Amino acid sequence: MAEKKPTGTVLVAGAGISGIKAAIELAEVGYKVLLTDASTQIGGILAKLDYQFPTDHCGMCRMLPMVGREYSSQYCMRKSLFHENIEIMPFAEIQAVHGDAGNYKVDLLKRARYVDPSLCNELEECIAVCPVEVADEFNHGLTKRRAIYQAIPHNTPKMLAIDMQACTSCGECVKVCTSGAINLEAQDEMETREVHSIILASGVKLYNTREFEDAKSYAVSPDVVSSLAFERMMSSSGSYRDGEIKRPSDGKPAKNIAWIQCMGSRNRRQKRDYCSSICCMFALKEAVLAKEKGGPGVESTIFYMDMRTFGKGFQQYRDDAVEKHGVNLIRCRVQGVMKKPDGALEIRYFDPETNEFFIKEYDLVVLSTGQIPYETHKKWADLLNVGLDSRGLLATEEYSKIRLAGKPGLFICGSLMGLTDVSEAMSSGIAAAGEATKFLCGIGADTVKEEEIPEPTANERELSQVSVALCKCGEKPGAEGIDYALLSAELQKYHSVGEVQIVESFCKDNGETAAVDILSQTKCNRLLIGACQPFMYRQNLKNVARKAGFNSSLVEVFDLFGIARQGMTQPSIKEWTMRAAHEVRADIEKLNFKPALHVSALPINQNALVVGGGFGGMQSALSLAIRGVPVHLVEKDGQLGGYLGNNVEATVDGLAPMAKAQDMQLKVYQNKNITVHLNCEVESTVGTLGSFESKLVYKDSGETSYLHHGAVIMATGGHEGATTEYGLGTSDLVMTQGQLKKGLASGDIDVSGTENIVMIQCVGSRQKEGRRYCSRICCMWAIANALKIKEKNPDARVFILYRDVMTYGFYEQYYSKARTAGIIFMNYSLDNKPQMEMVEGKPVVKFMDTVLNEEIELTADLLVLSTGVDPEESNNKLASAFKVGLNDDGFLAEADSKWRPIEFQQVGLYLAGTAHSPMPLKSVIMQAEAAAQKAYAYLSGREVHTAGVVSKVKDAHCIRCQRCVNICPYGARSYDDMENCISVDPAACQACGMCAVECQNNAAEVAGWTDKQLFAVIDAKLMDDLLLSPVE
Amino acid sequence: MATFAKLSFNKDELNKELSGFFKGILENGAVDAVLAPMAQGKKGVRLSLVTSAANTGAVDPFAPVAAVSGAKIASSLTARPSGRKVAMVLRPCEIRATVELVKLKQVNLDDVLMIGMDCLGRYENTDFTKFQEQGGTSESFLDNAQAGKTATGDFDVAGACKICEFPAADNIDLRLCAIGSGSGAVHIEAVTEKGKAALEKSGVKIGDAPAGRDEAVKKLVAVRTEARDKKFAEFRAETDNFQALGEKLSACINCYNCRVACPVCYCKECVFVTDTFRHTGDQFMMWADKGGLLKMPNDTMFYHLTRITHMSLFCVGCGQCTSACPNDIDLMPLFRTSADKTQAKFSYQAGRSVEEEQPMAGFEADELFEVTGQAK
Amino acid sequence: MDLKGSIQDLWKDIYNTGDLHHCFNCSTCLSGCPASYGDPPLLVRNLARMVILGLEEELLNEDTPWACVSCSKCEEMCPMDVKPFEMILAIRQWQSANDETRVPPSIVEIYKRGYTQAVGVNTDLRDSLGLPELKTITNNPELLQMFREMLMKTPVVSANDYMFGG
Amino acid sequence: MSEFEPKIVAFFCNWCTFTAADLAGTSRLSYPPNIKIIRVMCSGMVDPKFVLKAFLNGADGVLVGGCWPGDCHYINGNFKARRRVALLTEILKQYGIDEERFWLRWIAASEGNMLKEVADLMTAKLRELGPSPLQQMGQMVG
Repeated sequence: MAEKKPTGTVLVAGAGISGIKAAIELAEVGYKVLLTDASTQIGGILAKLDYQFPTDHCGMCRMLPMVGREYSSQYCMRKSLFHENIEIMPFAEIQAVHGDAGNYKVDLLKRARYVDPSLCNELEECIAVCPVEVADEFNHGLTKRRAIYQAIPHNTPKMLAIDMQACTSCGECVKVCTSGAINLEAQDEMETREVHSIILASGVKLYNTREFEDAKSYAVSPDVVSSLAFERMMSSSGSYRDGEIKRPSDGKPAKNIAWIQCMGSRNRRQKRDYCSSICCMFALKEAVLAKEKGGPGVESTIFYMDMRTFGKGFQQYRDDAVEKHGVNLIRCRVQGVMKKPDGALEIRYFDPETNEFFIKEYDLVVLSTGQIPYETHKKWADLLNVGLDSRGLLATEEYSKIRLAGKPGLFICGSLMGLTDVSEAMSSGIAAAGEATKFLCGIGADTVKEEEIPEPTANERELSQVSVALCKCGEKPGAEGIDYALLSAELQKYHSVGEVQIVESFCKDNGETAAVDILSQTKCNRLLIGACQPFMYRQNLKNVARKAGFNSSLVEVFDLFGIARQGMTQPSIKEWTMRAAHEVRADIEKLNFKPALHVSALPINQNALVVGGGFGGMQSALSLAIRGVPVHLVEKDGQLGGYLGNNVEATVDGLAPMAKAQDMQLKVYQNKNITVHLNCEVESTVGTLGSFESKLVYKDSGETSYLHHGAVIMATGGHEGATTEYGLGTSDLVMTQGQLKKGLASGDIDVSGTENIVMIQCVGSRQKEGRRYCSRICCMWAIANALKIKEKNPDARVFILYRDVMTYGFYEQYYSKARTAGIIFMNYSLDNKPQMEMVEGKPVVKFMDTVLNEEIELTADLLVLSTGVDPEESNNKLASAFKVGLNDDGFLAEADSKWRPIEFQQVGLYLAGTAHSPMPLKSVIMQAEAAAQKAYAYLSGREVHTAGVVSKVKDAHCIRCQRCVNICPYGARSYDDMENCISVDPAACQACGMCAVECQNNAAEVAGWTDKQLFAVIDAKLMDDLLLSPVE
Repeated sequence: MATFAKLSFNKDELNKELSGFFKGILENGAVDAVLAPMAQGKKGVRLSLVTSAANTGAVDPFAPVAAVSGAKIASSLTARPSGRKVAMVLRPCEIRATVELVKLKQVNLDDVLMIGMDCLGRYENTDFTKFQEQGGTSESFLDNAQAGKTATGDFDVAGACKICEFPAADNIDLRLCAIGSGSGAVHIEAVTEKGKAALEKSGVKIGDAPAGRDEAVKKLVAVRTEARDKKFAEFRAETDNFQALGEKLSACINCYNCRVACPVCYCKECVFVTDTFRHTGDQFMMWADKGGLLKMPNDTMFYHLTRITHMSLFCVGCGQCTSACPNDIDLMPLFRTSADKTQAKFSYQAGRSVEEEQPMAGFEADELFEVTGQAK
Repeated sequence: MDLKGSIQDLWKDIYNTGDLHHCFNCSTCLSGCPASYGDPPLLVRNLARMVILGLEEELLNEDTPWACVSCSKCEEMCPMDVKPFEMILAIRQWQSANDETRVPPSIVEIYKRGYTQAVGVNTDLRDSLGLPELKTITNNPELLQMFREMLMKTPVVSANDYMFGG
Repeated sequence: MSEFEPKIVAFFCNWCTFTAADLAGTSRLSYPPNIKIIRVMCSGMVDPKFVLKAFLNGADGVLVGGCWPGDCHYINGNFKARRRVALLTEILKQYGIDEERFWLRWIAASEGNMLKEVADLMTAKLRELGPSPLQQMGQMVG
């Protein structure tokens, strides 16, 4: 008998969003994940952010897998995370790691919380009696907390802990705790776990002005806060109230607010010659929000050096911030903040627009504090016995941001790669999960096999009768608040209720068997379970119900304790019980009228189609192929490699795209799972989710073929943009950066005798007409070319005329390198663009130097233009074939710009690389890995299950007006011309119910959300004859 | 420049003259069939579908009656098209309803030659019988009505017609003009190229435009608009609360005839007769318990209000709802006053253009900020 | 200004350190500089740019380096560690070396007024904090006279006494 | 009139507003029990029939809560909801139910405080306005 394969287990160290994303992606494939975090809670930085770019609202739940949407509100990520394959271990630190790839033993120090969450009844009486008050670090000291506290106020279930440093051990909390959850004598514990692979997602430390050397110049008052603290000032669970931003020192409204960028970043003096990447967008968002949330008259001013709006949609956001919201941007790094006797904060600055000095007073100053990566990296390097690179960062493989060099099975993601925005945190989390999955596949680790409990069929003709089962919840004394006998008697009065059962405990092991016994005996055909924390136990409870013979769609769970408590302060047991009886009526009625739902499984074709043979395409194809997925790689040109692989010999960070592309091509052609289609484009696609049929057209021969596939990754890439500005094409002395790069590499362009080389950045970019976006790579390209020129001819003078130098993150070092090499960077503004005229055959560039405030004239021997990156035109055809969107700039529009950057609204469709937006090579490869992982997870499911809650067509009522087809946001509905009927793709339908509203005679209906159910719920809600008493 | 043909006729020969035209377009292959109001023997005029040129003799397009909205017939004929060309002779309100039905994919105009007639109003079906019994003809009606005398004895044209500001049809290929054509003549106007081709094929003689027509139409519209506004103001004042609305609807027996007759209530089966509204005894008892009593059949106001939400944006004001009510509830002003508000809200006008998107089918990100009162 | 006439390697003559080229014109040196209150203001950032661009003539004519009061704030706060104060000293040296007769205008200023920088900037603030009024040369003409006599004894002033007339 | 406690039926989008209500609960921001929350998947799912039903069954006010523009979890359901609310308001207004009794508000998941504000405000407004014109008819108006 073959040895049973072990279940793949991964430790994800760090439960910020990238770690959570990695954990979810692994858990969805079926691996076991241990998710640890050093803090008492999960959520990382994002737990503090109520508002996220670009819509400025919270969207964390969008990172959840797209299943079980009906219940997803219970999964609000701000509260917590629940997945059967994820074990969450907060407040735990990794002490030591032994063993090697595929066989790690990790010593974890589990810090004592002093409150056992499994016993805690969450009444929080302990908090009320705690006499110790200290500053609440979650709110950056803006509010106070007790020594016994809940770190993140909105976390559910509550996870209290005692801050032993503050605790006086007075024992008051122990006295009031009726559940014995508090143990002041608790000790830290050590635990050793065995895992196959480790993903580091710890994030990095952030610069703290009070801790570092700038404190004396900037942090001169409590009204100078960090950008994260400002987020808490804007949050209703922080200090934001009554539509005012209150300054910490005296609670007065802050009207004039300044942001100072690059605190602790881009600072050679402090040995931090890097950019923290996210602070510019962070400050822009905060500045806009301040104006929106702070009431009328709020002025937002940002002092910056370069406004680094390099990502997708960033430039648009910046333009809106300035033009629509009136945020002031001033290019000046200020020397400090002075506190005036009246508490006002004075800043003196030089405004390059007017060339004058100003002294202004502010109520509040926000410091955009960046990352402090070295400590964290050093700590991991020591723990894992891996090397640091020359910068002092964990060394990753040359072309990967994820794989630690020379350490298979060890990966990093999120802000350990350098501070990342949400989108990149998501991509990197998925990519890290992808790398771990590849690794686990490689060592033969298995996935968790789900125990299939057969679904009992429902007899739909039976009259409905609801059985209510109430969980007494065993030992949790909180349940004492309900009089079960009374509740049971009240519920029995409802006509729809057949029986009321009381179960000791559903969630305990023996409780489950007992529950199954009780439930099997009922004559009812619908079951409503009242228990605590339904979002945690829903799946389990449904399984219990199935075992007892209920069709799971006819089983609902409600929060017995939460439901009654809302709006009641200090209710008597009777009041509480009566309220519960009343509140649950709506759930009973909704279930009473609920039809049985049927889930069907559609097989997924196991082929993957990858469109685009550049780095993104090749990487995703290879990544899938080595996991055994048959891949068809379609490339519109005659060879693989894409723009980068065929045109660029070297990048500024020392990569060699052309050589790498050769290497990858070889691997692609050698892999028997990959079929390459050259000179080929996808013409059109038919079919439904899981089973597409794409028509491929071969350009040379005009032949067509049809390909069946289950998933598609769109990696169409891009190419260098074109321009008619600055005489490009009219003189040999004017060229693009791409042309220069090629010419320098081939030797066709000789710079040995060249005196002056002028480069103009952002030609046709970041402006209303033309490319509205930043192409992200041009600054790096210009720097690479300039350095190359300096290498060949140190006497050449290179001038780079720029608007903002976009060397974000650790690319900053190349900007520094360029300056020290004598390359001269001169700033120009969009309303004063450089002008060029040919004088005696040479381009003469004139522009206004914003430093000297003088018109400068440069006679160039070479004029080099950064013309940006354009998307491929084939995106249009692809988008219409797969019914996905394009943004205004012609790039593919992902499902959600922050939380779902790799996928489209419909499952099975993914994107990677420059098809998404321009990005550097390593980011392309990371996204490709992520897309491959998403596709792999999808394909390995073998079947796509339609949600039971899905829109239906009652054909007898349908008049084929097709309004539902028109209104469906997912293209899930279509009119079948041949059959003359409306059909619904059940896998594409997300049950939003818009069709049901649009259809006037209810021919379109969402099963589980029918009018009949909703009517009954409305009836129940309005049957309230209890005396209402307002609770303030 | 529109093309006109003048049809002069001797007394009692209007329909004979018109039938010549319809005969012509059928015989000469401009269309394969004609849908037009036709006399049913001596009593009654109904839309009929004629495929044989020999049978066009009974046409009576200007008969002041529309027992069933022609839009519904247009839908029956073209929702699942025959592939044959049909000329449809319809009233302006019917055409406007047809335009809405096109957008709702219930009418397909590809093979339709749309002929709109000038409408001076219609009698209720039973009144028309009386009208005929009293010797009334289309000719006499046209003459009297143009002189402002629509009433005959104790009956008058439908309330909807009196306040209808669309006596002339749009979105058509050909127009049968009576207003301002003078006594003893009607005109046929070709509005589109398609209409012109048909007119030429019919064999009638091309001539001049009726001189006083535009002025006459304008005057009529002004009179009706004024009447409309007066009616709206009256009705709104009468029903400015639910109590009053309830009283208006007190005779309603939930027969749903109003929605059967409504040309833009296009559902196969009204949701109010589906399972969604088949309540259980328990539910009735529960509702009765609430206030101590429950009117039966119930859901009356629910039905009418729901109908308003469903059709007010499409309402063309034809008044078929009032005509259809077996208990003489004058429903037309109820729907028209709401339609007036809702269509104005979305700058929409039912029946104006096939190109105009129905408001509930779309949205703009930057609109209606007043609804939430929240910025951004 | 046409950069044709600029001297690429001028910085080597003036301030031959790698530090200078780190400058990215962030304006930190400007925003808190006490000499930037003067007229014309001392704009340290601009001097750095002029050195880097090699604007020899313009730099020679630049008097503002002499307005520096050596507070060293720019030195302390410069994120790129350009050491601007050292650069200013270097510019002064280079100017003097290139023009032996050069009399720093700040000395003329000092001779005439007793100060180069307005030292009464924070009088309101001092007052509000209850600090005593500063004893400055502005409100003490006798001291100014003494000061002038002392200055007249230094070689750079006595050799060019025509410039200090009056 | 001071005895009058309005009943408000609140249709809250599953993703944003319902979660905000939950957050308000866990953040101990208590909102008046006058608000009877009904969870729907999307504000775009709120059928005018639901609103009519609520008023006819004796609700004094109806509140629809959805995600902010751009944040709809179903891409654009909230925009469609806005048009429907505008339509229905036009209709109901004639009979005495205007925008003071029928609200649509955008409330994001993190805006527990805004939920409380809206709930407080609407309750106060309706206390001032008194019972719905349909309530005044004294019985179930179906």
